Amino acid sequence: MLEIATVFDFAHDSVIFIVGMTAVLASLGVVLCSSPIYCALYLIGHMICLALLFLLYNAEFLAVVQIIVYAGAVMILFMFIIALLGGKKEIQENSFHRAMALTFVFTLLGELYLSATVGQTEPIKGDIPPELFGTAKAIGLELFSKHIVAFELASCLLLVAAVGVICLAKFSFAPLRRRVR
Amino acid sequence: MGQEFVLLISASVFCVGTAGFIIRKNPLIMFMSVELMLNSVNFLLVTYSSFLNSLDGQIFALFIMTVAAAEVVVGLAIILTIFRTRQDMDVDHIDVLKG
Amino acid sequence: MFASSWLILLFPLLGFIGLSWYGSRISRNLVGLLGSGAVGASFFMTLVTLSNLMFLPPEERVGQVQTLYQWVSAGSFELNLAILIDPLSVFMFLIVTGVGFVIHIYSIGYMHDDPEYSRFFAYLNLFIFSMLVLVAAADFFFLIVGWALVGLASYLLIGFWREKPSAVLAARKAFVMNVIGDVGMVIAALVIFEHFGTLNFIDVFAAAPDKFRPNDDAMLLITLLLLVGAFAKSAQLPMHTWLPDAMEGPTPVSALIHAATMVTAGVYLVARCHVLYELAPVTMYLIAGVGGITAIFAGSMALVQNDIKRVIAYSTMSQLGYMFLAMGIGVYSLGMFHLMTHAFFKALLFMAAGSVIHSLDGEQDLRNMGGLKKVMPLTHATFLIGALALAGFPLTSGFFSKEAIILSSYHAEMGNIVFWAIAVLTAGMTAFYIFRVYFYTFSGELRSPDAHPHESPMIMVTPLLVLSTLALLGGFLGPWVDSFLGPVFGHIAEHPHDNALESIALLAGIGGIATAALLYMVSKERLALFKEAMAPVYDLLLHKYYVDEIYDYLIVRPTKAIGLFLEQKAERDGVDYVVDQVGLQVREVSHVISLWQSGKVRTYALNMIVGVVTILLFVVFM
Amino acid sequence: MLSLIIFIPFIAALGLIWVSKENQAAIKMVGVGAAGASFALSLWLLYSFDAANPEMQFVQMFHWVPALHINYLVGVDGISIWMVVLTAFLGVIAILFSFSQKEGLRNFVALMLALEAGTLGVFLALDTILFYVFWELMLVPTYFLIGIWGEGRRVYATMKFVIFTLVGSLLMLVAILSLTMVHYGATHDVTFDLRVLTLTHIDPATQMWMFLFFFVAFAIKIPVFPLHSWLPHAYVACPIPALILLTGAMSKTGAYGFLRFCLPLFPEAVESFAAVIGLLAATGMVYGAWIAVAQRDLKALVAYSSISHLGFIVIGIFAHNGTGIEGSLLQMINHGIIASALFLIVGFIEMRAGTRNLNELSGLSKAMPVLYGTFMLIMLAALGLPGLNGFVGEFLILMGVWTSSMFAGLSGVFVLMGGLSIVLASIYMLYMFQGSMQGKPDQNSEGMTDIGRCEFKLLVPACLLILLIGLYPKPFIDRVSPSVNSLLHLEKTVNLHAGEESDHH
Repeated sequence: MLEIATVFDFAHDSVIFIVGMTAVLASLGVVLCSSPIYCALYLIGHMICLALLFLLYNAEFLAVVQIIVYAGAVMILFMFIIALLGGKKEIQENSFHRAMALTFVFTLLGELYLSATVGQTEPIKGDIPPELFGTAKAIGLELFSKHIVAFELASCLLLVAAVGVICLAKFSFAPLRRRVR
Repeated sequence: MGQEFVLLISASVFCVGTAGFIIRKNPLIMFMSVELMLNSVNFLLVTYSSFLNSLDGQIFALFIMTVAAAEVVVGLAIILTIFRTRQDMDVDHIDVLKG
Repeated sequence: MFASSWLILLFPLLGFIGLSWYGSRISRNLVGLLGSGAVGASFFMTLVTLSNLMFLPPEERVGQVQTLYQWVSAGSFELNLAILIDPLSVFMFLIVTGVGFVIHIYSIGYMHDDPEYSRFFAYLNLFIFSMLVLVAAADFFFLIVGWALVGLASYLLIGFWREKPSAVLAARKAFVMNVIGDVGMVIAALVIFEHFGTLNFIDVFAAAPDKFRPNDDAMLLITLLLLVGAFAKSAQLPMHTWLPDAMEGPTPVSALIHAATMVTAGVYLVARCHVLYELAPVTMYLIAGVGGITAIFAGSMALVQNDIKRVIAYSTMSQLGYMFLAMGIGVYSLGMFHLMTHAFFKALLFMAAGSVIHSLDGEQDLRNMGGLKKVMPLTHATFLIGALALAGFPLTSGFFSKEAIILSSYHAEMGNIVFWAIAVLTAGMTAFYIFRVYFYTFSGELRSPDAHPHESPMIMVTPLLVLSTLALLGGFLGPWVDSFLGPVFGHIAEHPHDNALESIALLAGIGGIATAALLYMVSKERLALFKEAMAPVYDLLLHKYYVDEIYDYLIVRPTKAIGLFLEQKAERDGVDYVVDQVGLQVREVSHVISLWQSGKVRTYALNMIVGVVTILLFVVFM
Repeated sequence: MLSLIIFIPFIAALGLIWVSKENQAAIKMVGVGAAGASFALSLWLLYSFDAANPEMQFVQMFHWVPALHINYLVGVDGISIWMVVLTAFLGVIAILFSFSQKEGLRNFVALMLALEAGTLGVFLALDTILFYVFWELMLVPTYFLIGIWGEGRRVYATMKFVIFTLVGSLLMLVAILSLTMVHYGATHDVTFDLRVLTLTHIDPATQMWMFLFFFVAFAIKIPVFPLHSWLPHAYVACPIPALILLTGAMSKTGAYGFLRFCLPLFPEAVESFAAVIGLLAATGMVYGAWIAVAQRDLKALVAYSSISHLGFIVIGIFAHNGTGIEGSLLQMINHGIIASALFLIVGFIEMRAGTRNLNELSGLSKAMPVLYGTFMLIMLAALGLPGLNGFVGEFLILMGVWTSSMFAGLSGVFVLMGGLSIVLASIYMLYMFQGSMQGKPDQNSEGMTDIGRCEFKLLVPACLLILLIGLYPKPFIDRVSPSVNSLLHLEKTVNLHAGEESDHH
């Protein structure tokens, strides 16, 4: 049993490792591809990887939401827009800006790594029974009791967003004249 | 896998998203980069929620997703409007707020 | 005992206030009556004061101070509103109110047709009031008040015809010149206060001899500063230019300014402050010198002027030169005596000239006159008396006073041969130019055909007659003046006798008259020849030595130019420019900073990342 | 009572919001009523004021911000009493004259009342923070008055004025706060009460910069020579009713600040800077006068003449002796009366002739004999004719300067410069007077009418005061003297180390 557990742990860990690395690679793909359509596809891949990871970390409900909302709704929206605007490849120039950006991003990465290895913070142990953890029921209970105000606010936000989008879409804008300074 | 690994993955994705946001000029891709960054944070929240056996992280992630969805919808509508008025997909050309 | 002396000042003041408020609402006759009556009443009160004073023994006559109320007390500076009654001030009261009264009467006739009759009388009363304040003041402060009020009144009267540009200019010139003098006086008062801690005449004069030795710096400073005021008011070199221009006012004004009031203020000041001046012999020499030079300088200009009033104006300057000469050599009572006789005959001359001008409908150019002897017998007679007195013809008033000064200029302690020579030369000139005017005006034929001269009305002639009597006989008052003023000056001036010098001076006067007669009566050709020969000198004199032009270039224009320069360069291109530049530079810098705001989202993002990284660097490594 | 004087105009200004814009009669009633009530109270204040008492009188105190010991603290002494009366007086005149304003009368009157209230507050406040608040409160109405109702380059003028003043007052705020800190360092006691702070001995080095900060703030407000750049623009742009308060009352707040803050708080600094400040003030006197000679615009001419006259006031204050300071205080009253009357006259002329340019004006005396007479009196007072009020002040100031020990041997120079500026004053005043009033009347003066009875009544009080102060200045000076004396002989009782010593015991 012990060995099986170890093997299972090892398999579990390796799956997490592989999926995690895939997620990182997919994200790299998003940034490095020049054509928006590929970027979008890589992003979908990345989202799915994350959903898997969520599953692996006992968050079934969120994994499902991730797939439905992100990989589904949001990315479909992206696809629509790309289809509407045409997936033109962009030309990369402005190397100074790029170099600056990369320098600082790598520094940021280094700093984040450093802070990641600082050590464990004091754990806050929750009181959720393990069998309930991450299920829709648990989240629902939590959401509708403790976070009810925030929940309602979020729904307001979505409503406002919907109205806003309708406004933006409905009124046609005359082409702006470039302001000459 | 321990916390270090999770943190590394999350940090890497976050930085890649940041780099993408700064380097790319296509507003769509910049948006995707923002999604990457949000996702990396979401990931961290979910994993730590599991480590700490507390659902707060997941709830937080859920809200982030909600907000992100709203943000993407409005953002894309704005991008669409800008494209309709300017016929141009390069964010560098949109500098009306220049000082 | 002397409380009623306040009335001397009060009457003209009431006249001024009443006439300026109600003048336009009451009849002309009443205006004239009130205006003259105020001064007349003042003259009467002066006589009362004089009799009161005469009842006192001589040594008690000085230093009668009448205080009305405490005027101010600020810090260590305290001052009462007070008047000083002593022989000197009463003497001046007599001249001011007496001659002023006569001039007022004369003005009733002279200004009869002027639309602003009441305003004129209001100003005249103000003038008399100011002059009375000046001479009544018991301290330097109110002396300055009167000093400046006289300047104001002269400004108002010279510019009386306010729609005439030249009158406006002349008035401004007089006023500014007087303000310069005022400032000198103010500073003098400050110095006096610094050294004596008071401004009262009596205290200052009492303390001065103990506190200072002759020619101490402070004494020189005080006397010189006072002298600035005196010279400005009495039109001595180099501050004389306003006086001839003051002829722009109506003729009674000229008479008042020149004879009785304003110009004598400088002489009065020196007489009043003689204690200080005696402690500053250097200043005394300066006064005598400037007086002498002014006398000859003004006399020479008078030789060639063609405006009847201008000739007399320059003669005033010249006679004032005599008075200052007398002051400078320390014979104060002689100076005051000449001041008095001069007041008589100069007022007479001006008013007679005014009578001529009046009858010729405003004509002032000598060359257009002539032959008035027959038409205006009374005016002619009085003018002749005035001219003789001015020329120093024996037994007229001018003879006594002028001869005495000329003699003293050699014989007095501080006199010398140079002063004497100047005085004699000037006496000759004086006789010449006044008789030139006389001959031009009264003898020969009338040169302007369309004029209809006529004798002036009685109201104008009567004052002439009164004054001519005084001008003729005033000389015999000399000894009385000496003894009356004696207590003030501490000694009675002695009249030296020197037959040789006296006869030379007399000859100079008669010679002048004779020359004038020779040139202007007998032979016109000789005159033309003479003019030809002296052309450059003639030009120089006619243009008044170009002093006006020199002042214009040296002072007036630079003042305006500096004003403009300061406005354009210092203000607009200097201070304003610097301030605006500071503002503009701030704006420029902020513009440069604002370029950082490229408007590009990616740049902003990069900046944000840079910021985050930097902060994290601190967090991680610190 | 002091609070009533301040807040009646202020409340009326707020109350005007509820009055209809069309209801002219009500607007006028409220405006005059409030200003008049304030003035009447100030007269009563003057009547019940104890002239012999050098201390603050009628002191009122409420806790305002108790946590920081900031109090609403007002009081009046000999230095401020005349300023209060003057401000309330000018407030009435200015509001009466502002009825000639065609547009936006309601807001105009409301802002004028607010300006008056702010100025009165500055003169009465004894708490440094309260002083600062009123100081800034003056600025706001002025900003709108010039910016909205102004003429010419009004936006430029307003910006310049506001920025200048703000720079100064922010420096002052720093100094106010550090003053309290110094006092706290000495006694461990937080207070903004000026009467207490005055007693604190401040380290000379600290005094220097604190003095400079205060000085700059006040010098801008007056203004002193190199900082005057805002004045000509603001004055020329400012509508005349506001100008009356601006020049008559507000410019005095700076001089008042010198007396209330600089002199008692920083005696050592005053001693070391007096000569420099004297030089600046004397330069300003000559400079302003000389520029005024070159002006053709009547308003600008009076504006520059103000710079010159204010220079007199400053130099008198820093002469630091009784004569000089009392002369300056008297001159502050004089200048308030004379300059505002001159501006009124400029306003009358402009209303009739339609221009202020001397080149286009001539011979108005024929059409307006009454204005001619009053103008002459005021002009003579302005050029310092002895016997009128201007001279009394100038004479006392010059005497103070001459006998002052503060100017390091430059007294004589300053007096000479003062004399020069008096001579120049006579020149520009005559330019102004003769240029507009005398000379040949031209065509456009044909149909002009003289000033009416109401307008004349606005000038009468000024004329009467000119004569009264000129002939009998003693009652004015007597109320001032005790306070000035106590100001000059102030003893610093709170030493820097007093607090520490008390800790030991």
